[in-house]
Amino acid sequence: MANLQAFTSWIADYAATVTEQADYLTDLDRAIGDADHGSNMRRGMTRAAELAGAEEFTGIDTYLKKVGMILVSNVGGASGPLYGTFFLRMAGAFAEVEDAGVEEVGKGLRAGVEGILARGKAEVGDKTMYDAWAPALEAFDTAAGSGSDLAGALAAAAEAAAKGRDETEGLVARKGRASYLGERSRGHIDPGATSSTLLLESAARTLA
Amino acid sequence: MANLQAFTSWIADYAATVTEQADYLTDLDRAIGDADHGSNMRRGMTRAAELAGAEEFTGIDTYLKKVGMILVSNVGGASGPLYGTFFLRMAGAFAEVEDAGVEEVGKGLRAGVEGILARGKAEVGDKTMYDAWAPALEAFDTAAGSGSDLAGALAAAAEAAAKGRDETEGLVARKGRASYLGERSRGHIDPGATSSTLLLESAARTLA
Amino acid sequence: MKKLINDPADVVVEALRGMAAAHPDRLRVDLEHKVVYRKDPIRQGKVGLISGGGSGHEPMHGGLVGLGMLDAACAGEVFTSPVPDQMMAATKEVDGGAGVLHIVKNYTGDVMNFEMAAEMAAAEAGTEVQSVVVDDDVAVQDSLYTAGRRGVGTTVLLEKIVGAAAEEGRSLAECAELAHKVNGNGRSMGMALTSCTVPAAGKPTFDLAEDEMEVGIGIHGEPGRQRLPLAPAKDVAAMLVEPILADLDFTGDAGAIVMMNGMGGTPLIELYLMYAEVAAILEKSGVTVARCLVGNYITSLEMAGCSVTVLKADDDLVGLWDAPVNTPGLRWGV
Amino acid sequence: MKKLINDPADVVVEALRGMAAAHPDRLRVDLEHKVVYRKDPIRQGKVGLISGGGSGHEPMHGGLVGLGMLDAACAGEVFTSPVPDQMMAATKEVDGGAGVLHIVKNYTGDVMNFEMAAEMAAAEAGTEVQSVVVDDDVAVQDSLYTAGRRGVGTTVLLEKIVGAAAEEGRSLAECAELAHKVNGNGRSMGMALTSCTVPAAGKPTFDLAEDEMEVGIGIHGEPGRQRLPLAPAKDVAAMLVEPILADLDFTGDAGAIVMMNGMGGTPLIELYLMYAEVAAILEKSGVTVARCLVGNYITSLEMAGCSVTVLKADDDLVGLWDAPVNTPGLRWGV
Ligand SMILES: Nc1ncnc2c1ncn2[C@@H]1O[C@H](COP(=O)(O)OP(=O)(O)O)[C@@H](O)[C@H]1O
Ligand SMILES: Nc1ncnc2c1ncn2[C@@H]1O[C@H](COP(=O)(O)OP(=O)(O)O)[C@@H](O)[C@H]1O
Ligand SMILES: [Mg+2]
Ligand SMILES: [Mg+2]
Ligand SMILES: [Mg+2]
Ligand SMILES: [Mg+2]
Repeated sequence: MANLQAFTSWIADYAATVTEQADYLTDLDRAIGDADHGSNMRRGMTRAAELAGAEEFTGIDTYLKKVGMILVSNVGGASGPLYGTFFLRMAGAFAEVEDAGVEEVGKGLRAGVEGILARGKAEVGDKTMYDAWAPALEAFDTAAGSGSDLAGALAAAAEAAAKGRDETEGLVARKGRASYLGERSRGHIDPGATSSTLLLESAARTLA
Repeated sequence: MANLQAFTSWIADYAATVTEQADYLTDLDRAIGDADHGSNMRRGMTRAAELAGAEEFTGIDTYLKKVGMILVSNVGGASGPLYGTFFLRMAGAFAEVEDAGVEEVGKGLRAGVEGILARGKAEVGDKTMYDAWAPALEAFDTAAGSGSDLAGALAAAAEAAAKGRDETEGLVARKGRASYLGERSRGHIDPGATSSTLLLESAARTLA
Repeated sequence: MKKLINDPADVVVEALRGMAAAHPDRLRVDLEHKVVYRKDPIRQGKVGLISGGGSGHEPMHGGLVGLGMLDAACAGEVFTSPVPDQMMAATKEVDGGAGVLHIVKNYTGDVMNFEMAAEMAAAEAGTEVQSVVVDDDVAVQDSLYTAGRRGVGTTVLLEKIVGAAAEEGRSLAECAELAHKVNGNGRSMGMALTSCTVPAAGKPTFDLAEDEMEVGIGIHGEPGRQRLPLAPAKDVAAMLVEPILADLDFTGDAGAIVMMNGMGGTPLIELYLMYAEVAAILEKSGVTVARCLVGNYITSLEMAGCSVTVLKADDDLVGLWDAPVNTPGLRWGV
Repeated sequence: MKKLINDPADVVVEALRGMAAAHPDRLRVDLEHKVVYRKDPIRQGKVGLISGGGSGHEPMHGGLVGLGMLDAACAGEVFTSPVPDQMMAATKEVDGGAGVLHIVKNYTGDVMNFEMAAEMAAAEAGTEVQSVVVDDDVAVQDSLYTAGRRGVGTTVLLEKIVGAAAEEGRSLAECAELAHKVNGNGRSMGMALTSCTVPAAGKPTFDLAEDEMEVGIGIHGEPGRQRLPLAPAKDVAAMLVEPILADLDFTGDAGAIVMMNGMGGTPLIELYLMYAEVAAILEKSGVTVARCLVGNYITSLEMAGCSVTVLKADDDLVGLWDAPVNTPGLRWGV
């Protein structure tokens, strides 16, 4: 079960993670993008952890909504609206939920990913963050369906995300900046799929 | 004794020399100037050898005058007016001279160098081409005074020029582009003193 | 990384401070929102024109704010689209009652952020907002299944032409229609001799050997479509112009408006030399140059390289092109 | 060497061809003599204004030809002063009966070639020629025994101001006096982050380590007075502005005209950032900025770096500055 405190730790942990991995994420983006994904994520998550950390929240939903707003207002680029929308939509799933279990978190993730889809209109195989999210959601649901607790389901999701992320290496991008490279985008891992996997790994560490 | 034919060979020989040495002259100019002395001299002398070579001349004076005009009209920079004026003034010393001996060539060189002085107003020690010409003139006159023939006097002049050129290395420039470097101009040989020495060495090869 | 900057994190706001200091007569800069405005408030009844995007493309967009061109430009971080808050603030500020047109370059990030801003602005203040997305880069294959073509050089020409239309009092619908027309008539193609370095990243986005160039680049220091051996200007011009001419017929009566654009690190002497080559190819292809620009207008930091934009003109476009403009980056007739 | 050129030997004439193609409405280019003229013949009774110098400093001088500025610009080889034949041809062409002013930057080569041209022009056609030699670079110590200071940024401001004076009908003597005054009131200082490469030389004029800069450079890719560790923009601004302020008192009522100039390879975003620093120092020093320019005006091929020029103004100078100008590189009021 994850309460507001756990969600706060999630955001703090992820902020620390992307700060540490900023150069790596930027290097990935340098190869097939514009060399800013690391600094975008670091800027946004640092603000989110700081600003949202400084306020008192009454629920998980208002907290996540705030995180989403901060990302929308501070990141820019493709990742700002995508991650921002993810948290804004996820927030909706936690109305009046004080302690989130496997079911609520599952709903939240699904709502968030639907937000990413609504904004980005990517499909599986387009070489975007959705290539991490799609298998992750499926793995989460399968685990939850076969009785896993939140910890188990998140671990399964993170593992599936990592696999999806790794598989982006072989793909030719059809969405986002990497699509301009055509065939040359093949052979590189997608930065957004990488930061998304980190977000799920961080959730597995902190939410259960 | 040097006739028109000999003077034509001089110009041809010098054109070949600065073409061959163009990169070296430009490298010298790169260190304390603007990296164009080699291309300036090559452009000017190639034209001079070509254009003046294509015309018929009645005397050494009209030939040298033409060379001077071509240099003035094709080189630009500091070396264009300086070398141009050198040949223009030198030409004046050969009015009605068909075969130039040590005396006439001495007069010609002196007139030419006075032209360089009139244009450039350099003094010995300013780290310019004049640092090659001043000792060269003196050596020429000393040799001529003690009975040397044209070959001997030109050889002495070329040798003195080379010494003067080498001594520019220790000097701080006070004229030309290198003067902007102040103390940093020390430790580099002056490009114009180098091309001037080459001109005298070429004269020693061809005029006697 | 060799740049005239202080802390890489402060580059954008410090450059905006410099713009404010340099053009106090013409510009007003909101440093908090990072928005460049015209000095004077919008004329009631005039359509407001807003653009914006990542920084690093100067003079676009901040240097294209002024009479006869943009009313506001939102500056994102270097190569990162601005956030919706900026566009919302600008939209509110330049709403003169006739609605606001958002000029967006076709990058996923820009499109999504402008979209969010338009949604929010419509919900909040009831301002009528229309958008045009510029996608003119022929280096990118167009397809329904991809992000489509990038928005590059045509953006500059569009901002000039639609700026003139808004200035002469055309309605939001007319300005939007005109913007779509300009976008439909414009094509661009770019190349790079060197990469550039995003200040926050600290090292070049890609490496190019001394004898290589990238052809088909955009404006974000991203690698291009093809890495090729360095070629003479004449051949480079052909590589840029031919795909443009193959994509659209420019041989109309009114001719074309052409921009020979530098990527930031290429000096004017080379741009003029390139323009001579470009003009020769256009002439041979039967394309008349009605108007042209040669210089740095839409850049990619200190990247060496260039791009060519060709816009099929008609009398209306040429007339609007010639109308007075007074911005730091483009000025005539005033 | 990475450049958008064909044969290095043809760079200047091919770039001039591009200028001619780009500005057929305003310029006329004599490709044989490599002289850029205003399109229309000189107005009888107007003083003719000629400048020129090595190429590689674009837009100066060819891009500064036009109404309210130069009548002709003679283009030398890259970094090599033009030859007297060019200045003679131009002098003859722009002699409208009121005499011709030669604007010469203080380099041995430029001075000697212009001198020869003036002598020849006077002897041949009887045209009255006066000259002003610009020597404003405070990086160079001034002395009777040396070549003196280089002519750099003030040249651009001088061409604008004296151009306006000639346009409004001032006599040759008045134009020459004004030119001397502007030169006396102007000071500049420059720095480089990178060297540049002369096309004919094929390799950089000097090498700079990744953490070094050259301070006190001119505009010919020559090394500067000092090699220093790379510093933040704030400190660079101080290194440029302080020697200027130490050399002349700029705290007059009419303030100063300031140019924040790029050396060719530095993007506008950095120039604006630098200008913010420069403006702050000037303000603290009690110098009011009456007018300013930020951009690439007097460059050194693709060198990265910048220079600052400060010109002590008075009402006459500011008035002439504001007068209409219509050149490819500088345009307002028309
Ligand atoms: N349409 C899209 N749908 C989902 N994700 C996308 C889409 N476009 C881009 N992305 C993701 O965004 C990442 C890039 O983010 P970032 O570098 O921060 O923004 P930008 O591309 O604007 O520079 C990509 O690696 C990709 O995973
Ligand atoms: N005032 C002067 N008197 C004599 N020689 C000079 C003077 N100024 C410069 N020089 C010579 O000119 C040479 C440089 O020539 P060059 O590189 O062709 O011209 P620029 O300096 O215009 O680039 C210097 O090495 C020096 O020998
Ligand atoms: Mg990116
Ligand atoms: Mg030189
Ligand atoms: Mg980006
Ligand atoms: Mg030179």
